[in-house]
Amino acid sequence: MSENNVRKVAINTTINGQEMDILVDPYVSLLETLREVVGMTGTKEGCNDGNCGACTINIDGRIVDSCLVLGVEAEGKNIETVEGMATPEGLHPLQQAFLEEAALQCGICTPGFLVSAKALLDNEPKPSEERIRHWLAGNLCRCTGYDKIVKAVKKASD
Amino acid sequence: MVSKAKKSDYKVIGTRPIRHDGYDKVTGRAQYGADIKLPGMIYGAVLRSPHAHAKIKNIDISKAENMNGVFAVMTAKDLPRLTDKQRGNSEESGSEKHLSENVMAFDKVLYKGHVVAAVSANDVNTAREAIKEIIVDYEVLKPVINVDQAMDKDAPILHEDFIGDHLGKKVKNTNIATYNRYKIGDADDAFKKCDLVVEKEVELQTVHQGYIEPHSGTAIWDEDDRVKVWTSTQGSFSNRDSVSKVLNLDVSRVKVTPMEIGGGFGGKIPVYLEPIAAVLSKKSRRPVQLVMSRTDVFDASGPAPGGKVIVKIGVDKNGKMLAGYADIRLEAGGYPEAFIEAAAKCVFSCYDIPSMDIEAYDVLVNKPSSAPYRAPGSPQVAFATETVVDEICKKLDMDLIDFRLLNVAEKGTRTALGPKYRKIGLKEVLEAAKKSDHWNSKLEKKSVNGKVRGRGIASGYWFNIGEKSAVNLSLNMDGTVILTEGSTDIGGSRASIAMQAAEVLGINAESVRPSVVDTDSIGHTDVTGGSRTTYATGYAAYKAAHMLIDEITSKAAKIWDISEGDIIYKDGILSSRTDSELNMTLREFADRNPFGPVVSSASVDLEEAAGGFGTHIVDLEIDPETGKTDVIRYTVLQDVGKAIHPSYVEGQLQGGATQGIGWALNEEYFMSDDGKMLNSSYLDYRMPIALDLPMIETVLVEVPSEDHPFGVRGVGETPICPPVPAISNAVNDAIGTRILSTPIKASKILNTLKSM
Amino acid sequence: MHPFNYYDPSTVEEAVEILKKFGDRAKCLAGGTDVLVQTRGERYELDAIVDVKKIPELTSVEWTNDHLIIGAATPCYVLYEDPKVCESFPGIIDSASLIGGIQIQSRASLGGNLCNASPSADGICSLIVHEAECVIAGPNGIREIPVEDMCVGPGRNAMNEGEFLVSIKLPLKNSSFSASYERFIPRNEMDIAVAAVASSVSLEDGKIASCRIALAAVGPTPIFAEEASKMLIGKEPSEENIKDASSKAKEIASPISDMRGTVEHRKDLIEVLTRRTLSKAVERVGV
Amino acid sequence: MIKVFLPYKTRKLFDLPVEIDAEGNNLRNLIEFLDIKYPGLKQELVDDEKLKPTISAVIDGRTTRLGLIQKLDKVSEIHFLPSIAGG
Repeated sequence: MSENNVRKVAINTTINGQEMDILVDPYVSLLETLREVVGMTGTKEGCNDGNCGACTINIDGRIVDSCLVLGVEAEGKNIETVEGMATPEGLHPLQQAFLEEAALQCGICTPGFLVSAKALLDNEPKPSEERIRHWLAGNLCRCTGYDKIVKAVKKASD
Repeated sequence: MVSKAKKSDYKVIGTRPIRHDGYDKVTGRAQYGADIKLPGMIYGAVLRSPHAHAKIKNIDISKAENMNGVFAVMTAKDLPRLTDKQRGNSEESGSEKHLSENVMAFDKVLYKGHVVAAVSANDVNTAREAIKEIIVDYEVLKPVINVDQAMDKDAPILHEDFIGDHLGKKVKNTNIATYNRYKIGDADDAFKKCDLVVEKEVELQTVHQGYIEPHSGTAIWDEDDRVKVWTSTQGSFSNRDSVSKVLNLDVSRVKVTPMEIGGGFGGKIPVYLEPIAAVLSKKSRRPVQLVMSRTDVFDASGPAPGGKVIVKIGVDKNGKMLAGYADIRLEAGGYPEAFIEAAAKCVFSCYDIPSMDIEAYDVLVNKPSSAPYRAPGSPQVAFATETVVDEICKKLDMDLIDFRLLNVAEKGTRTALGPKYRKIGLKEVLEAAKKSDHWNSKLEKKSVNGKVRGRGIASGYWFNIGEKSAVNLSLNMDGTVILTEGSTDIGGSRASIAMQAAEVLGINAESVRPSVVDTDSIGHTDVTGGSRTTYATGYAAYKAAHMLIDEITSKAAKIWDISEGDIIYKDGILSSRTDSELNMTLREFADRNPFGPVVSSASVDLEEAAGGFGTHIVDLEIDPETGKTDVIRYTVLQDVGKAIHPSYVEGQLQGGATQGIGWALNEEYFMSDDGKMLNSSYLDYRMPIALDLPMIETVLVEVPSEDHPFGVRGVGETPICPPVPAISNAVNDAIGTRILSTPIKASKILNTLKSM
Repeated sequence: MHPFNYYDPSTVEEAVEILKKFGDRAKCLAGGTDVLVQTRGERYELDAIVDVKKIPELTSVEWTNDHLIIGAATPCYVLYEDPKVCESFPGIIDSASLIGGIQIQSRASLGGNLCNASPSADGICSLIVHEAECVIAGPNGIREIPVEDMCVGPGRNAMNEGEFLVSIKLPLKNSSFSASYERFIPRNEMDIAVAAVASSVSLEDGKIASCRIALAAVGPTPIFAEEASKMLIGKEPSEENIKDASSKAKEIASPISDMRGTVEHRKDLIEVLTRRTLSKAVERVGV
Repeated sequence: MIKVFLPYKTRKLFDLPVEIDAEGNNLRNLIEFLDIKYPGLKQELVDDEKLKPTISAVIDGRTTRLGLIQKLDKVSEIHFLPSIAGG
């Protein structure tokens, strides 16, 4: 193991509309940065290798698995997480639809699904069932069989 | 979603209110196992065995102990040696010794991923770097990774000191932890009288529960030897019992606070990291948190037993079943308990067979110690039984549903283990299947794109256990009610329990506020498992609500200065039989009541209830050039007793079916010869994704249970039983041969097609 | 995981300097969908991660008179959301639109896919059948190599220490050319190819003038099935001819059995997928 | 008289028929009765004066939660079974 002097890096980023300066180890993921440095645990870790989508967040309008992004890459970026979906006026229509359609059971995958689905509806207000299933293919759910999740996204799009 | 429920006069039960905990879960506010962050908390990591079977000769922790940022290093030397005393009820079955050895290996590792040491450090990465500096000297042994290898007479033995129970005989040096047999009538003789006997053998690969939230454990060991645990568990009390046993403390010294639980399906009943976090905390004098990686979850938690099942059924010329025989061999993993009793109980559970003979083997193999997985043991045997049933129908040219109805189990039918069924609803389920749109819509055998199609049907069963639950209620000044309970909520049980209290109290679901509390704050409540929660904890809520009404009426009687007998309580309104002037709402009462807080507390310890039966219909499409299978239509029909919150009942049916579809088509532990799981990631352990499935149609058949005031039956586990045989039968319908080993993957289908 | 530092150079020269300094203890970061997983999985130990996304050429999509030049770190979605690229290179789009899921496609790049040199890579076969060139920068300046020479073994590419991939050059084709990529996976997304084939053809008066077939997940690297490709040149794109080329491709495939597939299944799949991709490519030319 | 069905393995050990008759006003006395008839049988079912955790007693189709103190009046059959739960 070679000696390697690793220093924390100061970055400036915007999370759910709030600009902040944070100090991160250059080797930690954005997921770990959000959960352990910023203290926002709404974004979940399911696999830490980009295969479950539980850690899905939105960076500059695109959804990504935050476990596959370095915290330092957040410099100058605009990040949205599940914590940013509801407003003082109330829940986002997707959040409301997930509740009404019982689209969650254990709920651990829900933040990832909501952030993914929001990015879909932001660009395609009326997606077909096939399109919804394709878009959500990167988000695993083990409880619901997806049926009620797909219905909730459809409902929110109507 | 068509609900076959009869019109009822319930006001709350059968409606679909928003679950009370839903808001926290759609906003990211809900705290799961790894979300708890305590002041001064440090992080742990564990060292896991790279070998599936080895003796531990020496562990050198000196280098790790002296690393910067490391607080403490532990090995099994830091745990008490426990006896092989058998433990509590069957969710926590097995010996205390095995419980503790599975948390951390003492002298021998029995599966790849078995924990041998642990480290606490100021951050996760430092802890992970430190475990690399622990040097373990192993004597590597040959592993056994399936029932055939393990039962071979020259097989390497996992536990030299273990004594197996073979029909009550104590046997040493065996990998067969238990061999048991169940007999009803004289099967040998009955088979002789049969006009047709069909026998099939199926093989199943190990599968995993696959919950998205990895296991975690966070603990503080206080200076007064009290241990506080925060964890994601299906049972905070069983977790407390296990932690206290492993640490050899009185239960009263351990407090478990259940976090929200990110899926379990049975796999979050065992303890893995909690006792380690506690010991590391004691040594570090800091709160310690450990979280598994996804690979750890596959390598060292769960799984569900693979194995082999032979089923033989004999019928007369009219198709009436006369005899059944089963040989069940399931993998327990490194420590005993492959749920063979449950398997024996379920193998012929859907049918009325006068003579049954069942042999069952609980077999130790070098795989992680198996945990319950949704109806443990039942899907494995349903695969064999429903394959045989399908084959008999083909041979007798009988309708697949009519044949099942001819032999259907119902009230009074004697079960394989002896007792007779109370009221059950399989007959009603099969009749609903016969009437269903799916069964009555013709399936075109060939599709435009040259794919071949097939339809399959299968039934399955799971019982629902009762056991202990406690519920406390207290009336708020505003007339709403606080409900505290001990059942961790995996899929909406806060709602289904609160709704039962609301129904009794005649107020709406939102007016009852449920919370799941820690083990110091409620009476002992058994695990959220065995399809018991809505049944048993709901029953406690029902009782507590009636007791609360008694409290309310007696206090109201004093307020009005009339006798309790004169008071009518209905729909949250108090009135008097004699004086029509006297009326008050629950809110008014709560506001006026001068006689102290209105509270009630109820507990139950229920017997097992008559269980739930389901029948699934599946249409699938196979690409004959690649062997790829797609499910194109799927219907779940199940007797749900009484659906308290139909949306979450449907969700259980859809989710269970989907897990079964994954089990049938793609999921497996792909093992190397030296006992290592090669596909321990979500990339290669292929669980169904949204694009793999159609909508899952559900038909809720409601045959109320005799064992619950609202007729509730457990619904959670049954739905995983029929999918594997339903899909296997559909594959046979599509390509004309059976593939009797899971997963029924593309390569097997293509090979079969080529060999035809 | 061994701790590493993060560098984000803004020019090719800077990047080369850093990579030279750290040698095999540095790796480039584009989408990170492979390199971060492998670093965490301790396949290698790094002292430096070099984020190349801030170098303009690495994320640009540029049309010249005879080439489409795709920056090596350009995320997949940029390609499939660009109508002109979709129209001119449907075969490339086949690949770009099925690497991982939507989240992965926001980050993963064809360049990264190529450098990662996985035998089952979804992007490489398509690049091979488009006769793509790799533009590589290093201590000795810029050099170009054909894409089929880039992969030298499982996870091993042809670049030397201090070198990195700047861009991929796709020669522009006329309307008589088209291509197609298809893979077999057990699920319908989020899987690694059990076997995959890319095919390209150009047609001149009803005959196949040029053809390239490339195979994935059936050898230590993606394979340019040259013999199978040659068989079709000068021939009509008839079913029999395509069938012959497909069985040739099956012969060329030399897979192993592993958790993702068996030798037999993979060979069978290559034959089917070669037939399907060739037919699709011909259909796309539209004669 | 109450019909008692013991687990197959217990029957094998004591060489008993499928059903045996026994009596007792509660489960404890019934097991004592059996132990006198078939010495040693008690230790198959009882562990320090409690029904073994691995055994459940099903009385006319209902699993008792009371163990040895379970009263037995107008009972026709009792099955002793391995106790099981689920996931």
